Amino acid sequence: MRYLPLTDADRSAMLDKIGVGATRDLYCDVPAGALLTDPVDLPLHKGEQDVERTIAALGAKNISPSDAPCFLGAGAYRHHIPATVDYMIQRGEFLTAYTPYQPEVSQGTLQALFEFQTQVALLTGMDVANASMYDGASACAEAVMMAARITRRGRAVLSGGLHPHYRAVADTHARFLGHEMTGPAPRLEGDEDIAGLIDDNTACVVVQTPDVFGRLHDLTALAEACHEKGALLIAVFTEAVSLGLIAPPGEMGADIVVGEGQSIGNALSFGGPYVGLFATRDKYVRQMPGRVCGQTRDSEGKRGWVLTLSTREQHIRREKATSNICTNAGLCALAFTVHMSLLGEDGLRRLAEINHAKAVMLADKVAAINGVRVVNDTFFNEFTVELTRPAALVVEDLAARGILGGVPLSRLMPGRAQFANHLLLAASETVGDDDIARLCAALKEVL
Amino acid sequence: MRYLPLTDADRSAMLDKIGVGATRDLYCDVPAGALLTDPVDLPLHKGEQDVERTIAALGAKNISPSDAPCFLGAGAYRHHIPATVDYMIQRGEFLTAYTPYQPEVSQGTLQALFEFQTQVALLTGMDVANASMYDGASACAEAVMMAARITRRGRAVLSGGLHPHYRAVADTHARFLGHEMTGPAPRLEGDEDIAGLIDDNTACVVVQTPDVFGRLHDLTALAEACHEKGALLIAVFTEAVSLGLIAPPGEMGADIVVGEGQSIGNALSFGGPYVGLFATRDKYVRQMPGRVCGQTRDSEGKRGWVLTLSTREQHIRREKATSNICTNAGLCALAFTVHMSLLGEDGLRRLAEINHAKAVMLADKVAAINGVRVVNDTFFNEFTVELTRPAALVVEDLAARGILGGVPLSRLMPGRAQFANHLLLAASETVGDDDIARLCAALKEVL
Amino acid sequence: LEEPLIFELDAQGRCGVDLDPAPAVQDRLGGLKRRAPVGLPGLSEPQVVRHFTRLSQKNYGIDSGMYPLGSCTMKHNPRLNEKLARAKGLGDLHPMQPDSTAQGALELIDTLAHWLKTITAMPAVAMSPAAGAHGELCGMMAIKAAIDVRGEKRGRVLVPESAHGTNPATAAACGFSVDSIPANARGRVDLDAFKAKLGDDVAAIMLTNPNTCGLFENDMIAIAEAIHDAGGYFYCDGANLNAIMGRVRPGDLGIDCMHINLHKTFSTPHGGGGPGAGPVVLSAALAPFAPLPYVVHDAAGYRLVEHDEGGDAQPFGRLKGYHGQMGMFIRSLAYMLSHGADGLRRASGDAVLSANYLLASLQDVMSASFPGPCMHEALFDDHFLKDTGVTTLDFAKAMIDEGFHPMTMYFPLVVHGALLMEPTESESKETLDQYIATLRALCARAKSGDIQTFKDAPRFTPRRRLDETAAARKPVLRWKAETEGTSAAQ
Amino acid sequence: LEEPLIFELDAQGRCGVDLDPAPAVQDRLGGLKRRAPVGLPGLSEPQVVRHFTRLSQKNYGIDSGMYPLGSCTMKHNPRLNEKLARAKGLGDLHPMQPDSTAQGALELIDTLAHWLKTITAMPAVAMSPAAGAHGELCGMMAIKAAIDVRGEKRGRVLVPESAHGTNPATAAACGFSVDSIPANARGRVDLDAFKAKLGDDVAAIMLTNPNTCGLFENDMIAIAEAIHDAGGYFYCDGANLNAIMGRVRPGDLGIDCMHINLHKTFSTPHGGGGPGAGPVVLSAALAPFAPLPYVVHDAAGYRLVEHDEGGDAQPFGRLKGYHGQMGMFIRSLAYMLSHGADGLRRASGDAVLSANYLLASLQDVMSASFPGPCMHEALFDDHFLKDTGVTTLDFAKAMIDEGFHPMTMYFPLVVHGALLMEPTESESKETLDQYIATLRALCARAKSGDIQTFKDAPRFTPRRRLDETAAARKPVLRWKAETEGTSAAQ
Repeated sequence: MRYLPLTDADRSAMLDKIGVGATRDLYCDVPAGALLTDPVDLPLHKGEQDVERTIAALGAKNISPSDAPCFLGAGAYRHHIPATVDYMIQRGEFLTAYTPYQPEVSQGTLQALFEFQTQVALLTGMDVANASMYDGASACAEAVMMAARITRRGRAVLSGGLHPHYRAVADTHARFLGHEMTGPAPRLEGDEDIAGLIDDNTACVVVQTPDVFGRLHDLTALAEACHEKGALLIAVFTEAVSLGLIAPPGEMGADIVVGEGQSIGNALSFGGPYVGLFATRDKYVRQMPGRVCGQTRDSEGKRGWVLTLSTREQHIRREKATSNICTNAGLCALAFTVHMSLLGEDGLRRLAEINHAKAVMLADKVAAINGVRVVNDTFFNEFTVELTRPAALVVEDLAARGILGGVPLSRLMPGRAQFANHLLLAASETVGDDDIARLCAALKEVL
Repeated sequence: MRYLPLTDADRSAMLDKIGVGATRDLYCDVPAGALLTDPVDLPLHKGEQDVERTIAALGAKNISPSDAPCFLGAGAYRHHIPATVDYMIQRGEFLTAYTPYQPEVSQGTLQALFEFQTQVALLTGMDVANASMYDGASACAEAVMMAARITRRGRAVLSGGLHPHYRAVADTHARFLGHEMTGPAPRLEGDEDIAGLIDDNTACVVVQTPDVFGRLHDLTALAEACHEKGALLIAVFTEAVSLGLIAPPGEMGADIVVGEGQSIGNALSFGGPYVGLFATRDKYVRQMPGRVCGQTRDSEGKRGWVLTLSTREQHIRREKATSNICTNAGLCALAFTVHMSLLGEDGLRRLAEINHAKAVMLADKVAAINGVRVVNDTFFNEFTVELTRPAALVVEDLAARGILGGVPLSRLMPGRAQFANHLLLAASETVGDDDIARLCAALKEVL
Repeated sequence: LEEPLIFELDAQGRCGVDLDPAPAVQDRLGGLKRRAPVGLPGLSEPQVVRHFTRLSQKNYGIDSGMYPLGSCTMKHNPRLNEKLARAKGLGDLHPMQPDSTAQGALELIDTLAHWLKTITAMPAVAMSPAAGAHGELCGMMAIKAAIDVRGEKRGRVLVPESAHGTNPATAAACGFSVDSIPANARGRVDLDAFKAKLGDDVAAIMLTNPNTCGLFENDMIAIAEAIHDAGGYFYCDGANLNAIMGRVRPGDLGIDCMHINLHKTFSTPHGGGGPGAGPVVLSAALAPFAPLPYVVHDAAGYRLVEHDEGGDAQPFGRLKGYHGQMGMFIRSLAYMLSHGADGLRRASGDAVLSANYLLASLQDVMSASFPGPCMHEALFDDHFLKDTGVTTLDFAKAMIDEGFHPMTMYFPLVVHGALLMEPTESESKETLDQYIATLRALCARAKSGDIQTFKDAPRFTPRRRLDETAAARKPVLRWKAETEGTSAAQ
Repeated sequence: LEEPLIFELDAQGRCGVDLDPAPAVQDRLGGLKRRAPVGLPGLSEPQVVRHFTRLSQKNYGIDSGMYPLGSCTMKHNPRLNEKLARAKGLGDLHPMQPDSTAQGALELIDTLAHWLKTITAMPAVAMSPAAGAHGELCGMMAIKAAIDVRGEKRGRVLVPESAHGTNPATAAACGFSVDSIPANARGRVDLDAFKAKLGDDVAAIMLTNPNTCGLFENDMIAIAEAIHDAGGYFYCDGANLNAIMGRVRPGDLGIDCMHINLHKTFSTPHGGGGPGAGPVVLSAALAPFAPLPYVVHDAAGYRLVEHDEGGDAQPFGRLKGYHGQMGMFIRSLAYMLSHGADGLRRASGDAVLSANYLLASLQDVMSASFPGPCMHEALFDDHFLKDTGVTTLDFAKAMIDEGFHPMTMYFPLVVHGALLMEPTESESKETLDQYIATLRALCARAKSGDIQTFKDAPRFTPRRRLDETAAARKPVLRWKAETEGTSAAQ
């Protein structure tokens, strides 16, 4: 066993020191009959080459977006990740470290988290950010719970444009906490009237921009409406790159901003691990869930960093904690930070511009196809089209042609027949003109 | 330009400090007319994604041995490389360091080289080894030159079983140094009589085992014959893994042992970079070419390592150096050392046993095919077969069937018609039963 | 050398990526274009590489040395797993690809599920939770959902006082109240006290086994029977599965659900604080209440169920976006395939053996909290430091200067000044012996009255002891251009 | 913490790989099976990872900080290049695959050759040399072969006294004798002295340009004319190409051949001493003599010529196994594609600008050997240390304690106590300013009489100054089980 350093001679010597005859004697507290004498019914150990072949064979059964024109989005976006990012997060000192409870030997992780928090705060236009959440959807649910704690109210109004996964996760938590979740049904026509749904028992309004259909929203008026009623505005985004080009929710009056950070530095990886971003105003920081890293001084007066505000956390506060979240997405946050450091102001803006331009080009091309109607007036790098056939079937037909041709709305909202023919199409800097041409040609065939 | 940290503002400030108006003013010593005013006629800079696509597209035009049954050898062998090896050599502290001229900040590289030298010495059964050469072929040529320096003789006898590349490189050096290179023509029948070619002017005999046809040789008698005439025996190997199973040249009396270390830890990489191994007896160490790392103490008495015996080297001895080699194969040597450390005594032996067993199984299977005759009596993981058609054509036919089916001897020795139908077949731990079955089925079709 | 913040390395016009200008298009931003710059710094690629390389060098990881953090299971993280997580067709797969284009990925999830179910002898597993605490949430929500279906109102959850802090936090997040169970003198749940707390308002017991004192709860079966008899469910915190994997199947002990930290037991890297993955195995009673989504396998192949399709399943909802921590699934499956049934068993045995070796080798100089044998971690309290003036914290910091990461301190709370050490199966006997020798020397030094060495520790780290009180009192949670603290730090 | 040798971590029966037992076969070893064990140590994978991680932490690389080693061009090594060198279909390609299955690889070599020829304005390039010195050998062999074909006997090669040591060693390896040319007061070849040495026994001049003093040889064209008039060839050492790439094409200056260090100019990593790659560009006069093998491109595609096929080509032979350092080709092509014609030009300009910035910022406190401007490296001698008691070596070692790698010392030999610093284009102005401030502070300290700091340096490294004399006097070049030195070191 290549991973096990003890030799049989070591084991004997150690058993001698302990004073027992065999390792199984150390399991004397296990109830009789529950201690297995044989290995469980699974294959025996394998060498590295065999394991590699087994897993690679599973990979080969899938269509990789690296090999196929890919227009998938709906909350996860394919972007180019610089080689530097992946090298850096694999350095053993980062990869194999624990949560930085011992700050003196964890300044690397801590300083990177402090940089991450600053980047997230800047990006969202907010005061402070935490050190990451599991993903965008769970961050959104945590935000709703935080708003309930702050306002001591149990009702949330959720926009119909909120990504259905985000809605579903928030609903799950609400179910167990007895919160009321309400809001308009998803609709493609015009803006929804959310302000009218805010009442005196409303803890928060949750609205996403770009929304799940790809549309952009100015949240300024909604923020005012919230604040008038003493409710918080929670702004959500699923595509962090969009913040390089569009006005940040913080400028529009949001109280909490949450979103998915996968787009910056993190692989698609079939849905996880991703990194939830969570930012808020200074005044709410002690109600914020999750870890935070803070600046301090060491005994010689040098600047350094520690995990702080742990009195909000479950290892101190136990059942009174702001959240049960403990392990978060540290390494994904590091990937985000390294990639964002490479991008910088100019790189992020240009990346966002390219994404938008690709999407505009894609929209113009598909709009010219018979049987395709582009629904959106506004969008960043993703938009909705209406087809003449059920989108789920079109997607299968495209897949048969080696094209990953978008996400049918019916997969996200299966109960809503009015969206059966609607398809979400996303484009990023990874999409080439040839990819768009192949999609258009295939769409003409299958429509 | 992502790689260039200077901004235009920086450049201006620096030019001001220097006191010139523009960077081109710093090129005032360039003859008039030779200083270009425009970029050279090549494409402009590209982003990471574009570069990656360009190079990946070139890779996609080749048949990768990872995708095809592969029986290629002839001096380069496909082996599984543990992921640990590739991680370790990519750590920036190893990857981006220079030759360890400043030992206080290079103890990592130096200790690893000391371990490498020890591993090579142990493996070959010799006293000492250097810190690597370019590859096996150049190491062999250096050994011949070293023998000439030691014996002050200008004639070398080279076995017909020596890999033709090794022979060719030695010939090249001999041509310019005026040495005489002789030896029997390559032959498949019986053992060649080399001992009879040794005369009083012979500096060395060079013999390879396993030889280029795959045959093993006992060098004991030859070593005695050499030493009787005052000549040195240079033993060559091209497959380092073989030394895990067969008797090392050092035990058989060799004076210098050289070979190719690619098999341990280094990717095939279409022929380079590889790592030449070079070992000899203590008494010849000051005539050895290349860098060596030696143990010493620091000013506090702690054990440490430095590059040593540099009085043999060109930066000190200039035209009187033992060799002109300077940069060698440090990182490849590190890969070798890490992989060999993982293997250890048990792992190397077992790896060698598997390689041999795979080759035996392959030999037995192909021997059963009509039109295939296995030539070798002995072999390690590679052997020669005689076919009923020119091997070069058979190899093309196999390639058309997606099989990398061995190396035709005619590619190595194009002038020798008697080898037109001969094919070298190698098998390693990477060859599966299914690979052998596919080769056999295809051979039946094309013969 | 001090390493500044990236924001302090900023220069206008510098960039670490090369992107062509965007094609000229008429924007569709509806007037919502960003007006002000973000405020991100401009760095070139070499600067970014050097910055994060230097930061990494201020960190300690398993690759650096022994990391005996109790209850964290800091075992070797094979590079093979990292490589495979990035394999083509897996690492680059989009979560919303049609199932027909992701059959291998779904098969991988299903295969991992089979391993987890077999190792635990449980009939079902929910794969999507993103971490251990998230898994706890999943399990407790399933319990709540089951109780709801039964039409009962059970609002109380029993939690031992030695529980991980996440346990009560999780119970609270599901709307339960928490009732604490005391430990007995042997460091286990006090069975009588537990039974006395039972009632028809008890939803579940949340028990960690092996527990946070590093001991096997020998009354597991009795506890299971009692909680079931009382109509409640048995939640087992699986954080310490590494002690028993391949040797004891929690399902054989009568539990109803247990989360599994893939990053503890199955070696996915901790990464400085995640990502983790916390699949939850479920008993037949709880299986119908598993969350969405899940993978099913039928004649047509693998299929992802993302919405409630009716039938027997009564999923309680969704816990996160998409289908789970695929990257962690790949790594942990690679770990399991590498070990196999034989290796998993040997690994848990070695982990327990190593912990007992530490216990046996240190108990004459340090104060073991409970008599042995222990499971995969050895617990000491600060009795041996009594009257020395050295605290548990001082002792731990002094270890840093000797090249070792400290053990877990002040947890579990049931003993005073706890020192909980978990060597895992990844340490050689040579390293364990060095660790023992170091701790013995530190004990001798503490008893010799050399307090200053402890108070000054750590001395050889990038930073000396940091002022955590000041950090919490006036939090500085981000860099700001004008912050005095940032520039004055040089 | 001290890190032992792997041999000292040995334990029987431990192994860092898992391999199934070999299938049982009748061996075909002819009685030559190994009898004695090799003597390799047994380690598990976690031990190997930790061992080499710890060793790496004792190293300094470009990623750690500025590495201003003159004549070594320690520039940024992009990770993209590492990734691409491992790309499928390239990194795993076997050198003896049929050409029909390796068209992309051959195209890559041909593309790189095109870039090298275009940058240097030379008509041919030999790709196979494995390093700079190997490239020199290749170039000088081509010259010798050309002279042989002319039927002449020219045995003398002119080499400036400031040449890299490899130049004379290479000339000797080709059977030439070496005749040294002095430098003039401006640090260049003394043109008159050079002309005086010419004769019909002169085969070539080996000149480095920019030269090892960091200066451009302004008489290049005159030198070229003179050597050609005398019937000799002009070998240009290309080690310093980084100063002029994209700005000056050596072919425009009349040279006949030049090696190119891909690991200097085009950023393939130095790797602690290689591997390198040293392609050699050749003039029309020398092109026929290029070594085997080489790539040709015709209607049928790319083809590898591995043997003398007659015709115009008169290859002088083979220099190494297979076709060249493919892994380095991929990396350097990726570097060139990334920079493009515009970026290469900007990189050389920045390298020269940075060196001149150092020169201008330090010349009031250190003694510049020659008046500026310099090319991509700045040369100082030890005049500024006169009477301080501090040597060039002391000064360099003191830099280590300030976090910088020392510059090149005692080379070139034409000045006393040389300090040759090459910042490359990869350093930010901030870092250059830090470096300048550090050197200025050290100068002040040296002049203040604080000698001990210098003599004690380095103090913060894994080892203090090492006894190189003892190492050479009684060499210990390998570990041995019984060696006193190894065990006593702990």
